[in-house]
Parts: sequence; structure tokens; C-alpha cells
Amino acid sequence: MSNQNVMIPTVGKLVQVKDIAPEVKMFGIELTKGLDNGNSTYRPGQFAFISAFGSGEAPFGIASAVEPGGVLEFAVQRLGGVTTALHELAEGDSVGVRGPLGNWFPMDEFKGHNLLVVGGGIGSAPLRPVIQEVAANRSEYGDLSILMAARTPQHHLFLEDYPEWENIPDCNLHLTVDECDEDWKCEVGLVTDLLKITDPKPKDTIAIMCGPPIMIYYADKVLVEMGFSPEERYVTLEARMHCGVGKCGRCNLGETLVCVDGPVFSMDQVGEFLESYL
Amino acid sequence: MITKKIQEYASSLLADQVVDCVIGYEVGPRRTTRPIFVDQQADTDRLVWNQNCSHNLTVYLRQKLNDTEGRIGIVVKPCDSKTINVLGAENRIDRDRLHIIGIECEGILEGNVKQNADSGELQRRCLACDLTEPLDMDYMIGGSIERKNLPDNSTSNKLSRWLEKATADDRLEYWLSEFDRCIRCYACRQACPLCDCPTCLFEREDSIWTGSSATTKDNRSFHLGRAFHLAGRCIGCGECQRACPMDINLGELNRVLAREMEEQFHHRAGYTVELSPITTILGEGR
Amino acid sequence: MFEPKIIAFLCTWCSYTGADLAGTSRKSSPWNIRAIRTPCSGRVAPELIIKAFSEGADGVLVLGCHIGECHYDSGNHRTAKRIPLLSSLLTITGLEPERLRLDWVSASEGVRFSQIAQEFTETVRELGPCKWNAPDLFFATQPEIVEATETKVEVGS
Amino acid sequence: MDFISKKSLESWLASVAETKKLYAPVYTDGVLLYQQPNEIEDIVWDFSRPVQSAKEIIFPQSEKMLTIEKNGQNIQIIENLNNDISVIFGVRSCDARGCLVLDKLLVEAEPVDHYYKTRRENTALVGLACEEMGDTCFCTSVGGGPDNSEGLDVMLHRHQDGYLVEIVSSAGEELFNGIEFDRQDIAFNERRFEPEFVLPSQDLLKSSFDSEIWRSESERCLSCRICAYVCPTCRCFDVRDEPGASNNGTEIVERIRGWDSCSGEAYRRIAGGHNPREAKADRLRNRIYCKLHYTQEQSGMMACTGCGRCIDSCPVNIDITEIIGLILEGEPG
Repeated sequence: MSNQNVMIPTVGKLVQVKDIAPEVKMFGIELTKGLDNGNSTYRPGQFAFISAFGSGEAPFGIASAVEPGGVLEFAVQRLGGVTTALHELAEGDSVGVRGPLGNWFPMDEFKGHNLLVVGGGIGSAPLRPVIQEVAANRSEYGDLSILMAARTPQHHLFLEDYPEWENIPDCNLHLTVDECDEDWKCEVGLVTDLLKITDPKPKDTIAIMCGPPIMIYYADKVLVEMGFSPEERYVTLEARMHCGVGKCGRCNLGETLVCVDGPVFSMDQVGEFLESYL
Repeated sequence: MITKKIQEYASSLLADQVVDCVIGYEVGPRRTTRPIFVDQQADTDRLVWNQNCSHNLTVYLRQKLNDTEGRIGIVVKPCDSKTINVLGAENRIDRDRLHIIGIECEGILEGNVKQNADSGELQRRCLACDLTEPLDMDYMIGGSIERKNLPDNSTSNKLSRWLEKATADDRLEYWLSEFDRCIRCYACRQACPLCDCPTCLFEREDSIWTGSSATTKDNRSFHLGRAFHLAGRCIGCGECQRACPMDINLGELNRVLAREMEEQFHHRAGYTVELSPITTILGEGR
Repeated sequence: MFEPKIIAFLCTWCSYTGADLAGTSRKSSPWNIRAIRTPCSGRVAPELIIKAFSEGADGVLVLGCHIGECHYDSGNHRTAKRIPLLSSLLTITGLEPERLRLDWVSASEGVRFSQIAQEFTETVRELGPCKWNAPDLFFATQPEIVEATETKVEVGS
Repeated sequence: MDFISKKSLESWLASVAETKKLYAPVYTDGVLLYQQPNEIEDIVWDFSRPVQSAKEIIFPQSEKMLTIEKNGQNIQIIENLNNDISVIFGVRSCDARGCLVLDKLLVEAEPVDHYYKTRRENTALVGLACEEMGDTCFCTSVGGGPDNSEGLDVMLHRHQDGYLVEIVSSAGEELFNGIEFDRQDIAFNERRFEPEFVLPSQDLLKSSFDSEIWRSESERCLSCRICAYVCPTCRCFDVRDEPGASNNGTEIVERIRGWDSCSGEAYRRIAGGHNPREAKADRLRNRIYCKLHYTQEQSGMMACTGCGRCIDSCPVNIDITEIIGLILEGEPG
């Protein structure tokens, strides 16, 4: 490991480019040998740097459960220079990949527990592999509740997956939007409202949150009121970073580095810094 | 004593709730004069006036006006008041929310901020200063003083005169050596009260006109570009050069452009509430 | 013979068409000119000109519509003010002022374009290669430059 | 310790410069920096400290990491490691300590930063002990000292008309291999310095997180980056792709890393505009905590070496020692 320059990306090939929401595309990269940085696989919660050569690289949470030889999926919202360049790419184009990086959801520890998955907007992407993992090994986990929020119905990243998720045994899927048209059958309002409506019980339940900082902050407050202990509240954080391996220094929350100590944290690790993350 | 008068007046402004905060100068623990923000009457005795009050405090105005609801009191030297005119012309500040405390100024000394001892010489801009009192103010402390036309024997002036006569090659050599030292800390930009684009053109992620590396070439593009963006706006407070840890002769670029603005467009930045002619269309007869 | 590299920023509404006309009417234009088409001469920001010199141009030519004929009404007014100002800035930092030229060429002035292009190329050719882009050249001798500067200050005073 | 006269040292430096890149304190237009001297006589021997620390050479401000050659979908990635063999002469104890902090963060913490490691291994540090503490120096208060040879390969202590040579590492031994010393076995008495002030405890630092001082002290901050760039331990960087010259249809892209500073406004801003450290107070607090607390927790070494450069260079006189004083004042009881 130490003989390898971790800043060198491996060249990968885009095998799938799909529009999944306004300004959001799902990219699939063929997981050829060497793309996994010598690690056996990508785990739910981990991330990778994707290079659009010429525009730079940026970190993205993986959005699919990955098997060796499978396809690495990333949901990319067009926002800055790198993501704009990525959006201009098509199937067959080359990108650079550095990963897998960071820690992952301790899925083994979650086994036997109920899971409450709370996602908002583009931030819900890293939750997809968690849901896929649970679905694939359904008997090993308790009940699964999925709460997804987005600006409008079209902004829900995984509309295509929802029918499938609804059919997972012992799974509740709750959706909400900020604004909608008449066709929308689900809730309208913030994810915190949705939490109050569904009123999850903390007993034997692990809550996993991922989304914009402001959503995490308030959703966490609601969970605290409901009686979830810090060890039962997990979050994946995002921060501006340039190396992903603890060198560039900029993703710190206190002495914690999001890239190497995270991006998955339980609230007993980062609770006190949550305000400075806002 | 000007210091005393500033303290008293600031105190009354805060007591009468005319302003939320007074921006002025204080002397720090290392005997260094520096900016201070006073929002409580009890702290007004920290305010001072001396010949080391070099900072152009208007650099803080925009942020401070954003952060507060009320009015801001600010200690302003005659020269700094030009900045307020430019900021006003560009609609960057709301003049009505300012309470300008004008100060009689006999000139600021060279070399006061960095720890090196002051030379006792007046700054070059002060030798050339023609303002006896601020161009715009709400209250004046001290009387208008008489301006003497002082001879400019500064090293900086000698250098300017040499540069004017130098050959293109000599000029190039001189400036490459200057720009080579730049570490792109952007202190020049940050210290400039007029340089406050939300995202600097030279730092945009997609900027392809100037590289972000601290190479001589990119440094030069940055400094020339920045100087140009200030053409007709720079009032010559010299904060960029004073802030520069590498002592790059940035003031010279601004002086050259100011001279050209005066010669080509008869425009002197900040003397009136007027936009730089470079952003307006050609006048009649031109 | 030294063949200079010249970057010409041409306004699409006038001088670019003018250059076209020069070509179709078989007026010769020097091949040294690399034309870049811009929506207006007012778009030619100083950064572009500095960039051109930094990347190794020996001369930069900016051509726009005659005053009063700008497609956007006043775009060329800005050019008319900017370029002379930029010229003085580049001059004091070591560029020969002749290397940057601003002129006006309308869509019908193919002959004029050809003339200006030839004139400018000759001027730049006579000046020789531009040193603006050669920092390496000076680095090797840097400490001496410092000394030279200081002694020259004395002479100038 | 062995003694070497200044004259012998100068000829030694000249011989070093023949085979290696020699950096030493040299004035350019009145600014003292570690540079490659044209003549050995240009080297400055009496100085407090150069404006930039020795970090500038081992961890350069801008560094090409990769060259990417792009020809259609065919992509070649070339690693650019700098293999220059260098010697930095005149390194102060505080800067050497800074290198030790960088070692902890960039080499000892996995994975290794290859760019830093390569330069660090190929660079020998020849120290020059300070004869007196500068106005803004406080190395003795943060665990260092003007004589401290930690992190150096060789330390030179002023003695009469020359220097006592303290060989610290094998690399240092190699540098002086075969050099005839003018005198040998001279007793060296390490000088004793008392700390100028006591540092706040890690607990006190923790409890000062929500103190009012961060707002009041940061108010005059200009959000420039001087403090980080002159700091011998600040190592935050930014990575960018910049276009290089294309070559026969092959597009060349350079991936460059350059210093960045947490005091800059955009440091934590993410695409889309969210910025968790929009307030100057948060940024100043982060910087001071990084120096006094975070790095200590991460690596066991404090990231402030007491060089005082940030105090000297700050255009508005933000002073870390003053802030330390204010933290101590806030101590309960």
C-alpha cells in the first residue's frame, strides 16, 4: 500500500450514463481489475474520486452495492466545474477513479436491528447501497423504513427503484416533497414532518441519515426527541476535500477528518461538531 | 488630542445609539496599530489616533453593513474618504447607514505595521496628498490642516522615475523579479477595499486565463489583471503593497494606471461620486 | 527571417467578415496572423491579451467596428478605452507598446484589413521575438538584476 | 564537538553546491528567502528568519503531481516525482520542527504522500542555531528551543569565528564525510531558555470552543492566506487540473496541487455554494485549534513551532500569542 501513489487515478470506462433527475445523472463505471485499489470491493457508505480529465476530480459516494466485476454507480448533480465536465461525457468515455476511500456503514453490526433510512435530495445517493444490501439479505435485518425527501417529485433520485423497494418484505417507503403537482400521492413538507408522521420507535432501531447539512441537523434533533441514542444515529457527511486520504487537511470537523475517519459517523463521534458543519 | 476626541465622540455615538459599532484604530499589545471594532461604550477608550494609522478601514464596511442592521461609525482619513465615494458610486454601500468621523491627518509614517521599526518618513502617498479634510463626512475631528507640497525623495519615487526611463528589457527584468516572489496569498486583494468580487476571476475553478500556480507567469497575469480591474477605481491607499509579505511593488502598477486615467480621461478616482470612465461609454467629442 | 506569431482578436460582425472579404477578394494577408473570432471587440478582456502574450504571442491585434457602428451599440467604446490603458500597463512592465495594436475595420474593408495585418506583422517582425514569455531567461541571473536595479535607481534620481 | 571556521564552511558549501541543489537564506530586493545562491558570498549568516519557512522547498507551493496525456479515449497518466538532491542551509530549529510535524501528517500517517516523502528523503537540513530569540519568537513556549537540533541532519552552533558542528543524523554525517575540522572536541554547553508563557491545556482549549474571543479577534481578519503560507506546518492543499500545451492532437493536462489556507473564504465552500465556515470567527478558530489542538490529537505533535512568522506577516496584527493569552484569561477559577 505504501509503495503505491494514492493520488494516481485508475482509468475506467463509463458503461452507463442515465438521467435520473433534473441535472442529475447516474454514471456506471465498469469495475475492471485495478479499479478497486487492491481492496476486495466497495462497501455501502464509501466514496471515490472521479476525474474528468482536464477539469479535475471530485469525491462521490457510491450509489450501488458493488460486486467484484460489477458496475460502480455514482449519482452526479451538475454543480461545479468537475460535475459539469462529467455531465458532458457519454458511454464509452474514460474517467479516472480513485477509490474505494473512507469507512463504511457497519452493516454487520446493523444485522438483527430495524433500520430507519432518512435521505434528502442528492444526498440520498449513498443510502441506496444500504437498501440494496438489506434487500439482498432480507432475513438478517429487522424492519426497514425508508424516508426520502426531495424538492419536487422529479428530484427524487430513485423513482425507478421505488416500486422495487415497496415490494421488499417488511419495508415501509415514505416520500415527501417540498412542492408538487396534483399527481403526487405522497406527503408534502420537510423530512422532519415526515419523521413525525411516521413516528419511528427507537427500540432496536438504527437511524441512518444522509442529505444536505441543514436536513441532517434538524432530522437529528427530531430523532433525539424521539429517544434515539447517539450510538443509534448514523450519518454520512460530505465536505470539500481534495485528496480523500487525510493529506489535504480541509475536510476536518474538529480533529476528525471526514475522508479517513468518515464519511460514516455515529452521532457520538460527531454530534458536538454538527453545528459547525452547518 | 485627537485620540481623546475620537473616544468621546465614539462614546456619545454609542450612547445615543446613533451607530451599532465604530470602526477605528487601537494599539495592540505589541505596540502595533491595528483596526478595532467597538460596539460597547466601555471599550471606546481603546480607540486611538497616531501616525501609524495606515489601514484603510473602509475595507471592512461591506461585511460589517451586511452583518448588522443599524448604522456604522467609521474613522476615516481624508484619503480613505475617496474609497467611500467609489463604493458609493458603484452602489456597494448605503451611505445613509454610515456615520463618517473625519480626522485631521498630518500624514502616515512608512513601515509601521510589520514589526520593523518605523523609518520616521512619511508614506509616499502622504507626500503627494492634496486633501485637507475628508471629501464626505458627518463629523470632523481636528481642523482642516494646511497641505504643504512636500518634496518626494522616497526610494519608491526614485524607482518609479527609473522605471519610466528604463528600457523594455530592464523593466521586464525588474517586474519578473518582483512577481517571482509572489506567493499568491491574496493579501493584496483582501486588503483592498475595492477588490471584493464574490468569487475572484483569478480563483474561479474554471478560470483558464490565469493558472492558480505560483509561477512567475501566472503571478504576473494575476497582478496585471488585478491592477487593471482597479483602473479608475484605485484611490491609492497603498494597502495592497503594505499587506504584501513579499514586498512586491504593487503600488507602482496602480500609480501608472492612475496617471493614465488622469491623462487619458481626466479622471481621478474617488474625488467625486463617479464611476470609473472605463465602465462607461465614450463621452462627447471622444 | 524571424516570423512572428500574432494573435488577432476579430469582432465577428465587422473585422472577421472584413478578413474574410480580404481572402475572397484575393488580398494577401500574412500567415503570421492567427485569428480568433470574438462576439465583439468589447469581449476582448485584458486577461485574454495578457494570456496571449504569456503563451508566446509576439504581437496582439484587436480589431473592432468603427465607433458608432458597434452591433451592441457601445461595446467598442469600452475597447477604445481599455486597450490604450492596458497598453500603458504592459509597457511599464516591460512590453514594447508596438506589440499591441487596436484598430477598426468594417465588414466591407477587406483591403484595410489586409493593409493593417501586413503593417502590424512588419512592425512586430522588426521588434524581433517577444521576451515577455521568457522568465527562464532571467531567472538564471536574478541576483544580478537586483543589483542592477539598485544602481540604476541612483542614476535615475 | 568539532569546530569549523566560517571560511571552511563556505568552501564546504561551495562543494555541496557543485553536486546538489543548495538552498540558503539570500536577499532578493530586501526580502530574505531560502533560495539557490548565485555566489556563496550571497548567503546571509546573520538573520532572524527568512519570510518563508524551509517548508517552501520540501513542500513547494505549487507542484505538478501528474501529467495526463489524452488522445481520444486513450489516456496516459505520468507521475511527476521530483528527485532533486538538495541541501537547505541555515534552517532554524522551528522550521526543522515544522518538518517533523509534516512528517507525522504526510509520511507516518498512512497512506504516504509520495511527493512530500521523495523530496524530504532527498533533502538534507543543515541548521543554524539562533543566537537570540526574535521579537515575535516563542519556540521555547511550545516545546522547542533555539539550540534544538530535532529534525535536522546537522546543527551548527556559533562559536567564536566559526561554528560547532553537531551531527544529528547519518545523512548529516555523510555531508561532512571527509571534511577536515579546524579543531576538535570543544565542549558545547546547551543554553537554557525559559518558556515565555504556559500553553493552555487541551481541556481548556476544548472548553474555549464557544468563547467570544473568536468573534472579537477575527473581526479585523482580512481572510488572506499569509499566516498559513508562511507557517512551517500548514500543509492544506488544493488540487486542480490545468491545461498544458497540446501536442499533435494529444491533449496535455497537468494535475497541480497548490497550497491553500483555511483562512480563505472559499476554503470549505462546496459546489453549490454551501459553506460551513462562512464566518471569519469559525475560520480563525479552526486555524488556531489546528495549530494548538487538532494536530496534537491527530499526530501527537503540536502544529505550532513558535516561529512567529504569522505574527510578523499579518497585515492587521492578529497574534496567536495574544489569543493564547485570551484563552488563558478565560480559564475558570
